[in-house]
Amino acid sequence: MTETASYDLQCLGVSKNYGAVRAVRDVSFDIPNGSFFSILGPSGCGKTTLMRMIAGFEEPSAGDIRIKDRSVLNTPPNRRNVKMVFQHLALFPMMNVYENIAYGLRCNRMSKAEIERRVSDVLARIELPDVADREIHQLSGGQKQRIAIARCMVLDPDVLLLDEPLGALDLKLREAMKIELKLLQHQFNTTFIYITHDQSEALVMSDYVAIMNAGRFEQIGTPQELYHKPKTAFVAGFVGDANRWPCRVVEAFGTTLRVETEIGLPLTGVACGRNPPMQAGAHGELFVRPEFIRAERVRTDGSPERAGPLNVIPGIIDSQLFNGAKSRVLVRGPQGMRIEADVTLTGGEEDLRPGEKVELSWPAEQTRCFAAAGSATGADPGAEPA
Amino acid sequence: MTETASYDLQCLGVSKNYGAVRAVRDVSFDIPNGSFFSILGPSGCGKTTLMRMIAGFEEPSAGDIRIKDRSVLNTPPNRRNVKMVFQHLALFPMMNVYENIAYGLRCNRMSKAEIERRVSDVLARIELPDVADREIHQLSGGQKQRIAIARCMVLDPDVLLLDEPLGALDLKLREAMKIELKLLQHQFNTTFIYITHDQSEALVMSDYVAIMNAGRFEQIGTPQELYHKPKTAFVAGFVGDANRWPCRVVEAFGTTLRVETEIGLPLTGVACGRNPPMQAGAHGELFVRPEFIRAERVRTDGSPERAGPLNVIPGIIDSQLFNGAKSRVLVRGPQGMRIEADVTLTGGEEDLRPGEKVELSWPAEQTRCFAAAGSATGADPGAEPA
Amino acid sequence: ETLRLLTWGGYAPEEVIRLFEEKYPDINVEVTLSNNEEMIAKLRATGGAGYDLAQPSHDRIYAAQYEYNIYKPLDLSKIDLSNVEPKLLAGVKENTTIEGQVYAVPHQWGTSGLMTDITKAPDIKSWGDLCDPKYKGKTSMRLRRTILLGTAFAMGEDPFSAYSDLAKYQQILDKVADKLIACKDNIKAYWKGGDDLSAMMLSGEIVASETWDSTAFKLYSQNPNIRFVPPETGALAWIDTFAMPRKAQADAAAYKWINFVLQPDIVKLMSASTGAMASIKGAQELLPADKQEAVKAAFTAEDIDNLKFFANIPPGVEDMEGKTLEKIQAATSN
Amino acid sequence: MRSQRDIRRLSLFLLLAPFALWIVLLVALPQLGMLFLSLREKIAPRVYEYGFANYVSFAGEPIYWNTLLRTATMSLLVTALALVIGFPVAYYIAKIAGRRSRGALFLLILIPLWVSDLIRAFGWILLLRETGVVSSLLQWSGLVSGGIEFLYTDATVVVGLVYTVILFMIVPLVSTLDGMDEAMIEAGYNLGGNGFTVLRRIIIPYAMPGIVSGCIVTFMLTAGSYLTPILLGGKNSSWFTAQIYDQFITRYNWEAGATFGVLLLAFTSVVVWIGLKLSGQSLSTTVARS
Amino acid sequence: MSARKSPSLMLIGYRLYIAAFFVFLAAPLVAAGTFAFNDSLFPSLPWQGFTLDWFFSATEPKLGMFHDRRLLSGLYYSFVIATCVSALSVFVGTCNAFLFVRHYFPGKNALYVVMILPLVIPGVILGIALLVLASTIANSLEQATGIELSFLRPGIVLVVLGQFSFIVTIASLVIVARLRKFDMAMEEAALNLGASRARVLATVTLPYLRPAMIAAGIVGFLVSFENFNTTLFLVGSEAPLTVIMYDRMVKVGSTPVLNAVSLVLMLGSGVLALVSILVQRDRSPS
Ligand SMILES: Nc1ncnc2c1ncn2[C@@H]1O[C@H](COP(=O)(O)OP(=O)(O)OP(=O)(O)O)[C@@H](O)[C@H]1O
Ligand SMILES: Nc1ncnc2c1ncn2[C@@H]1O[C@H](COP(=O)(O)OP(=O)(O)OP(=O)(O)O)[C@@H](O)[C@H]1O
Ligand SMILES: NCCCCNCCCN
Ligand SMILES: [Mg+2]
Ligand SMILES: [Mg+2]
Repeated sequence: MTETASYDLQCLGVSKNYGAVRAVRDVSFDIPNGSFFSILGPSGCGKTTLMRMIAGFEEPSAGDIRIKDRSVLNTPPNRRNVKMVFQHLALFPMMNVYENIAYGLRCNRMSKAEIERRVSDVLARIELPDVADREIHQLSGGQKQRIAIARCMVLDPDVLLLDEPLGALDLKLREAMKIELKLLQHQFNTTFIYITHDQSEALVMSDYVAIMNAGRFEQIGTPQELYHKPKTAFVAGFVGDANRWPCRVVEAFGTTLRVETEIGLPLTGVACGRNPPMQAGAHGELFVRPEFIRAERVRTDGSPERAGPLNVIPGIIDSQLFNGAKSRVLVRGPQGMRIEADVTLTGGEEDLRPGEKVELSWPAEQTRCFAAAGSATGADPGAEPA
Repeated sequence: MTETASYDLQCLGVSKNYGAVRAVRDVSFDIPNGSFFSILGPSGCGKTTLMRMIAGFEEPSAGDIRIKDRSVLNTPPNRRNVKMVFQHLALFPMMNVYENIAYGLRCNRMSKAEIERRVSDVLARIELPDVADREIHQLSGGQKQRIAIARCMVLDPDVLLLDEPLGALDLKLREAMKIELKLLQHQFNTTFIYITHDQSEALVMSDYVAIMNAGRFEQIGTPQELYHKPKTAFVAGFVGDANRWPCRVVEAFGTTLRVETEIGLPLTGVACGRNPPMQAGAHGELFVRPEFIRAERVRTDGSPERAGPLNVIPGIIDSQLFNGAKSRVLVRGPQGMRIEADVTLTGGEEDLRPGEKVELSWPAEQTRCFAAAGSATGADPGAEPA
Repeated sequence: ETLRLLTWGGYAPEEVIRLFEEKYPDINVEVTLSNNEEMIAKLRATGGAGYDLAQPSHDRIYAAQYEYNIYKPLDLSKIDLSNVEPKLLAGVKENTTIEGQVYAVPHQWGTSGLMTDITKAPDIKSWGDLCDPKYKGKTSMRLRRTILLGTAFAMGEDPFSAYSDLAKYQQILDKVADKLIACKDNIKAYWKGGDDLSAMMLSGEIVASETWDSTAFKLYSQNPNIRFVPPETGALAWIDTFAMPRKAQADAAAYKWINFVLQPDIVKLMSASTGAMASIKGAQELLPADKQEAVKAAFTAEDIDNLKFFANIPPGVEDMEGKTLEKIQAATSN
Repeated sequence: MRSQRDIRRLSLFLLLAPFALWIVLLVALPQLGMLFLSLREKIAPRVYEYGFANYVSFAGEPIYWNTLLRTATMSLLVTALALVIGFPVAYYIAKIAGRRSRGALFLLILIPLWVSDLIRAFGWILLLRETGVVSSLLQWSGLVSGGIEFLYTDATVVVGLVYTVILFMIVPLVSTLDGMDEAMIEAGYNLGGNGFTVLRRIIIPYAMPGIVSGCIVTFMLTAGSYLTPILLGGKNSSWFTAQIYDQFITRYNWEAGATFGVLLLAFTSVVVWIGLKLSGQSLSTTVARS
Repeated sequence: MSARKSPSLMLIGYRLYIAAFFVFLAAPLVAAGTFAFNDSLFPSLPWQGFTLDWFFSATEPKLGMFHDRRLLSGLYYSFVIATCVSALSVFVGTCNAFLFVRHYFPGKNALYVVMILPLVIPGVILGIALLVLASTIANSLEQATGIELSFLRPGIVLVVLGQFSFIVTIASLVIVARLRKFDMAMEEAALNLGASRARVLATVTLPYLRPAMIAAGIVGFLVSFENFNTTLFLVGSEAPLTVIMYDRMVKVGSTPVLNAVSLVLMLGSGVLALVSILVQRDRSPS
């Protein structure tokens, strides 16, 4: 978020209460022109509510929403140049494809010829030039998806909102549409705001992602920032997979911590999250991603050489989850503690097998420690409904 | 499939025609006692039809089905000791959990006390000891799932059939249930036949997987075999991700082939699939998994040393799909050819960025070449409906 | 056994049924309320089944029986006729004898005429006065054959004598229709049942109407200003009879009922309910006191002499009348 | 497994039997019988002849076909009014009312359905007659000096009929509107439509099956109603069903009555057919669904 | 819903309209109900004071409805007729549902439309058509053989058949709608668990349909109870309540006892309607 020029969309301290339910709390952000911005968060965290305020279907309880630097609080939804792709698309079943796309143009009282030109233009751009006369129910899921986007894009919106548009599609199609959506956004070069609770969708497609939890934005950043430099425990746990262990800080050297897990296992990690850094005795939670954990057969000829500070623990393979390039083993560590580690399984002799003893090791800098909720320096991002 | 003792289930040349539609064609397999067997295939390939024949809801047009070595062709569905978990579970909404589970036992005219004992027993085994009195709609998706399994398992079936039982669940729950199902199968030690079109489900859970396409079984094997040693182009493409390029064989040395892609790129690969091996001039298709392709920045100080025969091509990064540990780059190769390669993106300086020139390299033995459909030695697994 | 009566409202009062059932404990009386047209229509549809005793008016039996064969002859020996007013009995017999068989005996009789509130419309004398513009929107009539006949008399015709010449009768009807269509403006609403009429009259919504005398007598007891007025050309007299449907199943009970309700002490109760006079000797004395008074206030001796009994309807006339009534109903006024 | 197929056959015939008995004996044959009767002409007592005389006399008698036209026109008017009055109510119940009040409102809508025509008309009479509740209230409040007669006019008949049939308009409307995704309306606004555009281009086209279904049932019920026009109608009002009743009951002319019946059925069917054609719907997509 | 500044004003107007509509709906019923307590011989103003006589009084002239033999017998016949009609309708409606949802046969769609037709044929016509047919058959039979089939004459049987002829359509539509929602997999699951076909029907399919069958039964009962148009032509000497009330009103004169009956009917129907709605809201949210 470095750009300082004009913004397509800005939210300033936006909140929304439904009676006692605080659905959205003091959310502020601004989106640079032409970027793909995702809002990622668990179900019920307020994503839809925020989007509906931007579209004008709800009025914020507090705060301001600006589109192209002008407040739109007093603009009714049909006057805002913010278009929306609904979760179930909301294509009009009683109109055919052409009429669906032409609807918005007709509302603008455009001439017939002009409408025709624009519709065929947008259909060409979404690579469905021949479907104009089809009925909606004659389209496949992916085609419907694209028509819903075309219906908005033909109106040249300042911002396009997409509320979990892939939710209704099946697995394979969803994978394909992820890449397609990103390409479409490049095509139109319009600001997309994309809502989802599926992290892989958000990470793969977005320029920027906001992680939302219980009505608040926890962190905004590029996908890499969120994945590799999470600022809160919630983000660390929500984005990507992670082994999570509660722990207690034994000693702190700057941000480097010596900690002990619940079962007394001593590990080295780095303090993350909000300042000030954690002190000895503080309670925290450790996050380690499976892909950073190396699982190696215990060798009889002494341990291998290692570079840098490492955490090393022994374990026994419980089971392997073969999934091609994304395979994983479940390892039982000391005192039954369960650890997931990514491995490559080739089907050959060298594969780890259930029952084998292994040594697990991972770098200390990939052992993130966040203050526990309620602890001295920890922030509590939990919900307080009512 | 090495076991030769008795089989829980055998299919011998089973076919099913619906009028001119040949839904299942000459399928033969047998399943060793107590294994987790998956049937994986695209939508409409005949998986459900096959399962319904096993359960007795459809009659095979040809072939025999044997359970515990006895043909069941003339046994009506309610007499077969094959139980089934339906896609949408088909729990009875007008009965509570207890009555649902007791249903099959009552059909067997078991005594009340015995029924009660067995139901509470099975509930304990699925770790839901307290839900007996709940109504079905009071259960969560995962709980319903387990009740549906318990309802079958309480009858001690020879084989349990599961038709895409996770299809209706949401993303997170599906992940969790995958592992749970596998554990349950261990628990009951009953043969499970699991239908899915999601390869990751099949790979993660199964002892054996059959890949089905257009009514036929293409290959049966362990997940590793299918992933690493696919026998047909279809399997190579369907299981795991792969870059696919059509090619022509230039020279063949045993199974090692020198090929040229459509755009004239010379590569080295290995001949796979059915005998006899491909001859020079034959058309084929190349499969290379993204995880075997190494993408490296082009260095000015000469290329790095390499071991073994490698394919190397230059390319430019088109875009990166950041997805944590499973990130990928889209690379534009010579003449716009698109290549996907797995990379680790850490958000640091060393990450590949769009626009950068890279060198892609991968081992020749991971470059599988299958005869093209219709070509001399290629088999045509395509459907011939009508 | 069950005795199924098909009769007029008020012709089977609860009290009488109770006494009857007390006397004949094994008979259970069931009553269906009806009117002349419906009685015929119902019996036609059932082919004369479904009821054990019907009470059509004397003039509506012959044609219906001739055309639809819905009644069976009475066994007069089973009826105690000693007390019956001979004139009425003779009249009914004459009207309802077919091929030597008698099909009906009289029960109640009364007249159709005019009713007026003497304080508000003192000068109602003739059928035609209902069309007097003075009372615009304040009069009523029932759109049935009575008013057709009454209006014909008021216009100086004799419809009964025209029964033998249907072409002539049609001319009369046409004239009557024109008159009544012209009169439509004056009418508030056509009444359909005694209740309609009572409510409109008592509430003062109308001041005069064509009526059955029995309804007028009932209202007299509520409001003595409401009087029955026999029209100058003579009130039209009707006799409601007993007739036995062709497939009646409880003949014995039916005869018991006939004999029962012709007993003087029962007649008292009956007349109190119908407001009409029984066709037995000295019937007037058996009326309740207030009704006797009403009758006295309504009829002079000449009026009684001037009574015009409905003549037997020959086949075909009902159709002509029906068409005429439809024409009037459908004609628009404002 | 062959027996399996036989069982299916058998069950098909077993299930077809009650359906066939019902349709043939209670619906088709009676209608045919009526058609047959309408072709019989009464020449003289107990003398009949077959032909189209009844239809000819219908055509030659303006009273009859005027009444039929009048009945049809008023039924159309009632249908249109019921739609206009009922649509906002249905929309409110389906889309605006809260989850809980929706159920309650729907119940309220249904309650008048459970009392007979007779009682409803009776209620209106008590309210509307010159000495009735409404008139008395007006006099009491000093708005008018004398009593006012609301009864016995065509307007009263229309009000009474709208009252009687409006439920049959609202119920299918609610059930179609209920199925409409709110997001569709929001999409309509989001794409630039104003309230009117959204109503005309989205809500109404979407609700069309419900509208047509409601209109058909409402129209047929109105055209076939008997009590309300009889009890509330004035001296000028004639309703076609009353004519049928008169032919059957007061004139014993079953032949003419049957003719009228056939004509009413044919005429209303044609009106419905035209309505279906104009709206591009069919019976099975509308009435069958709600 | 749309305009931002004045949504509340528009909404208030809208709510007022809805309120007015419900007043309109309630008015005649309230009027009919209220006069049941008027201590007068006429169900009209002026108000003569409160009384329960029209319900409970045992003596003329204010014979209360619970002592009025004819009203009670009408109630009884209505009850008998409605029970028969609704039982028959539910039975045939269930058969129809299975026929149209589970079976395929030529002309199915056309027959489905035929099934709906009775609902849009005016009730008067259904009544007279049946009357004409039955009378024609009965008359011919009588003339030819002298046999009198009394059930073909106006009476309870014809009333039941006449009402049944269109109420069964309503019942079918209700039950068809529910059976369409039935997941066939549920039957297969039961078979799979070892149940015989008959047992599947008894323990799974019919219980699933039960709410719809009860609702159809109640709707059929109520519609039969209040039917007038069709009944009018078919009624014999055993007249149901609506016909009795109509005859009273038109031929004798209405007293507040009719209001009392109306009120009782309203209460009864209301309770039944409530039951039907509660039954339809069954255990599964689907
Ligand atoms: N109209 C409303 N009235 C009351 N509470 C509401 C309303 N709409 C939403 N909420 C509440 O506000 C919170 C946020 O809801 P919202 O729909 O924005 O979540 P979401 O992030 O879109 O979830 P999902 O991923 O499930 O769609 C929830 O707790 C929800 O229950
Ligand atoms: N009853 C039937 N009549 C005719 N064709 C049928 C019938 N049932 C299935 N088919 C056809 O048989 C083929 C296989 O269907 P099946 O349901 O077995 O596929 P599937 O592999 O289970 O697909 P999915 O993953 O979508 O469930 C399809 O082409 C389907 O259209
Ligand atoms: N209230 C009972 C009146 C009976 C009248 N009978 C009249 C016959 C007229 N034709
Ligand atoms: Mg949402
Ligand atoms: Mg399937």
